[in-house]
Amino acid sequence: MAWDRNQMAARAAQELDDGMYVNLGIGIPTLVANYVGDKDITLQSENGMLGMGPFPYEGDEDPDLINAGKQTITEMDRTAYFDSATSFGMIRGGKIAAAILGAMEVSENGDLANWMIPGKLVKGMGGAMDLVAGVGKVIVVMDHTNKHGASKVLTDCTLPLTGKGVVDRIITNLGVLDVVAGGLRIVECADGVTEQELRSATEATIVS
Amino acid sequence: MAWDRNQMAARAAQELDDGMYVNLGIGIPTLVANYVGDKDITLQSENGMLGMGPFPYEGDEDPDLINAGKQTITEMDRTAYFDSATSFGMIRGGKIAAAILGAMEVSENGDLANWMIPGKLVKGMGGAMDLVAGVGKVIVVMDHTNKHGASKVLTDCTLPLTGKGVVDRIITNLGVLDVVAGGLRIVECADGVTEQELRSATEATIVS
Amino acid sequence: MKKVYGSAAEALEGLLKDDMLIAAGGFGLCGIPEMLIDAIVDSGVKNLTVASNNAGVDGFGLGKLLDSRQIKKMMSSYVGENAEFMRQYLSGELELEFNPQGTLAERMRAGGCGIPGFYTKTGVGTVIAEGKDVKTWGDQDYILEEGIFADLAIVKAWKADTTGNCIFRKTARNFNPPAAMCGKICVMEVEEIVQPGELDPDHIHLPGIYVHRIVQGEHEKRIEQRTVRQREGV
Amino acid sequence: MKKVYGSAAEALEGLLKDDMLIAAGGFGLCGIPEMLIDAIVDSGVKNLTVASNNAGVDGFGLGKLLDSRQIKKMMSSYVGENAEFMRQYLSGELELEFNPQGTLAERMRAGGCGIPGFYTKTGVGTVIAEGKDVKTWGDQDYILEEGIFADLAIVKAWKADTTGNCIFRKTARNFNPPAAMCGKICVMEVEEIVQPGELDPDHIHLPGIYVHRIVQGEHEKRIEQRTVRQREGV
Repeated sequence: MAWDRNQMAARAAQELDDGMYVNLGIGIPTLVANYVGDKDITLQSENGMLGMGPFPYEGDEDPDLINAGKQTITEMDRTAYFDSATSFGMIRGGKIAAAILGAMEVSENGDLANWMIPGKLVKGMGGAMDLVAGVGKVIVVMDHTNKHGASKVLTDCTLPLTGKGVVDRIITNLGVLDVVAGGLRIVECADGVTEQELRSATEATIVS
Repeated sequence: MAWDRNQMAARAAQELDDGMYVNLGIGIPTLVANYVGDKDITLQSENGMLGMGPFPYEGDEDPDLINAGKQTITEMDRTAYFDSATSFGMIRGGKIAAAILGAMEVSENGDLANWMIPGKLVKGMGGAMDLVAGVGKVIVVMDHTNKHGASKVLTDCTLPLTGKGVVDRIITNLGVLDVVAGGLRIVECADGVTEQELRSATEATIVS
Repeated sequence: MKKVYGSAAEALEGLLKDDMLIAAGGFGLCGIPEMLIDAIVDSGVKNLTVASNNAGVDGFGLGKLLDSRQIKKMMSSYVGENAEFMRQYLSGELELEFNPQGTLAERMRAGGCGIPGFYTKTGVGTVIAEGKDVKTWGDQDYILEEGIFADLAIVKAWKADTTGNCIFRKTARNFNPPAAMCGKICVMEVEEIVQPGELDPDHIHLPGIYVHRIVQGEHEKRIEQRTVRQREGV
Repeated sequence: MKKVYGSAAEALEGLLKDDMLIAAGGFGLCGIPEMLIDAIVDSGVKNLTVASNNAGVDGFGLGKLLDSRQIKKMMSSYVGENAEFMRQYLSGELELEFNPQGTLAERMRAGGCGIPGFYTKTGVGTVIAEGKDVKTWGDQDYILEEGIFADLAIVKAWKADTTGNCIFRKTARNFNPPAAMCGKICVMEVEEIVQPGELDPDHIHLPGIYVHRIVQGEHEKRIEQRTVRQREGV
């Protein structure tokens, strides 16, 4: 037993409080929006929008209105548009309270790798390096292990970094860990996962 | 004989070409606007406006619409407003073709002093340092000598500088001089002023 | 998330402390946060450093905070309109850090955008460059200027919606957006609060993410230099 | 001063030369200068360096300039949507300088604002920081990034007046203002040209001082990822 994608997204949504401006990455993080309930959360899309609404109804797609994943979206009552320099100014300036992002690897000192696998096609970091460097809190949501069963929560990242010492909290299918002095601290285990299972799936140092 | 304030302003207006965006300083430079004729000139006010119009009719003053001298003004068809960071971005970025400014002293290598007299009340440089550093061409309009008859066109400035090597052209009551390699070059003498008179009123080196 | 407060004093509650750095919007007396300045006078907070292009005039705008001796230091580009300012400065009661106007505006924007330093040629070869790092690109020297990170920003807009999205009017925009950006907390006073959706999302000058508290009220909007022209034929 | 041209080719006349640096607006296929890209393809100019967040898709947008082998180097943050790009890059035919998206946008704005360099913590500790100057504020390292000064900017707005004042629509604004700012010359294509006075001076996103030539035309505005939701009850 462990959390599925939607349960991970629901757990990540618990990190968000009323009034927060939040950036959600592609993949599982996108699902977080489905679980914020009646919390007053404003979503940023780093291509120049605060107050990102849901996908449009068929026929209402607007080519001038897309999110950072290039998907057609809609606006809301609170929406504001701005240019890319302003958008990343607010990201770099710490105005975005939290980013929830996917990852390939996270290390025990909060290093994050999520943009490049050497020898494979490199697509680019997009806005990921800016987000992890700038936002108030970086929350990673990912599977705890790769498809070969190897831990993605490591002593040191093996892939090129997106940011060094930037991750605050890791939410995986097995549980929740915080980056603290000396390593990771277990915050909670996923439903049906024992602390022993979480520890044995984790390469990184877990402190008390 | 020599040029009066209005003749100096008229001469300065000849420096302006169709399509130019221009910043005019306080004093004689302000009068330049009266002499641009039908040339298509857009005036910048560095507090956040392009397309500065004339003073309002009495009763039409708007406290939200002032120029850099804090005077009430009006807008035009072409007007655009922006914030101070953007305004000085376009100044520093060389988008303003020319600034016409007053001066206390100019030196033969283009140094400009127009903001501070040590021992006297210091009011501040406002936007003058940004303008002289950033705009395409700096044109100084001033009296050639001070009230004691001493030259204001000097080998070296004696007052604290507004900018170093920034002046391109000097228009005074006695004539027009360009800053060139090695000193100043006489472009023309004012009506009724001989080259000898201009030279003797100038402390700075005049080349050929 | 409630951002709208009933008065300037309420909007500032818990935010003021001695020795803090406040960034203020406005140019001259245009677009200044009149209500918030009055409330700061009433609060009695002391030893303020204020980053503001100007220092108001005697008895109005930031001049009130000078009269009440609550300001320790000003970071400004031009302070010529204020006799009390000059008296305090010349007597050594008030510190003054002159910034070229564009450098001041960019330093505020930089602070708000997470940029601790940037290079500019403004001020090179002048007293402004003294003690600052220099770097050369091509044959031009540039000096390093630092971002301003204010504890509090006090700004004034024309209209804001309840989420803080706001618009300014004409040249009253001036330093307000960069000042708002560089504040850890930004309190904004406006002439009118509207509901979300009443401002076109393409027309918003400053998104609500920069604005933490909003108060609506009457503004004197004093004119500093009333200049007019004659109507033809009158 | 005439800024309005009859066609994209006319608007670019005399501005294109081999080996030049072009900054292009747009994000993905949203807000890209379609007409100007087509005209640059037709011009046959070679060895271009293009600063643009993305590289279009195969056969559309900047992808056309890749197909025609006119681009020598891209400065981008994400190029994942273009197979021909990847082919040329992996075969060594195309140079690629990756920039974090916010760094790219800020580098463009900086160039346009006369700022040759600024410090950012984006990319510290990553491959992006290699070879760059580092400076420390507090206990945080920052790297020096340089302004982009482009020979030419090609951008797309929604509406412009004949003096070049313009407005963008929704997220099609994106990189267009910073790209326009950093161009020594900026050519802009729009959906509609209006007369001065038709745009509210408070609504203008980019003043005409940044825009040297304007051309109006039809835009395909292709959608890259068409995502929709189901109508309830359907």
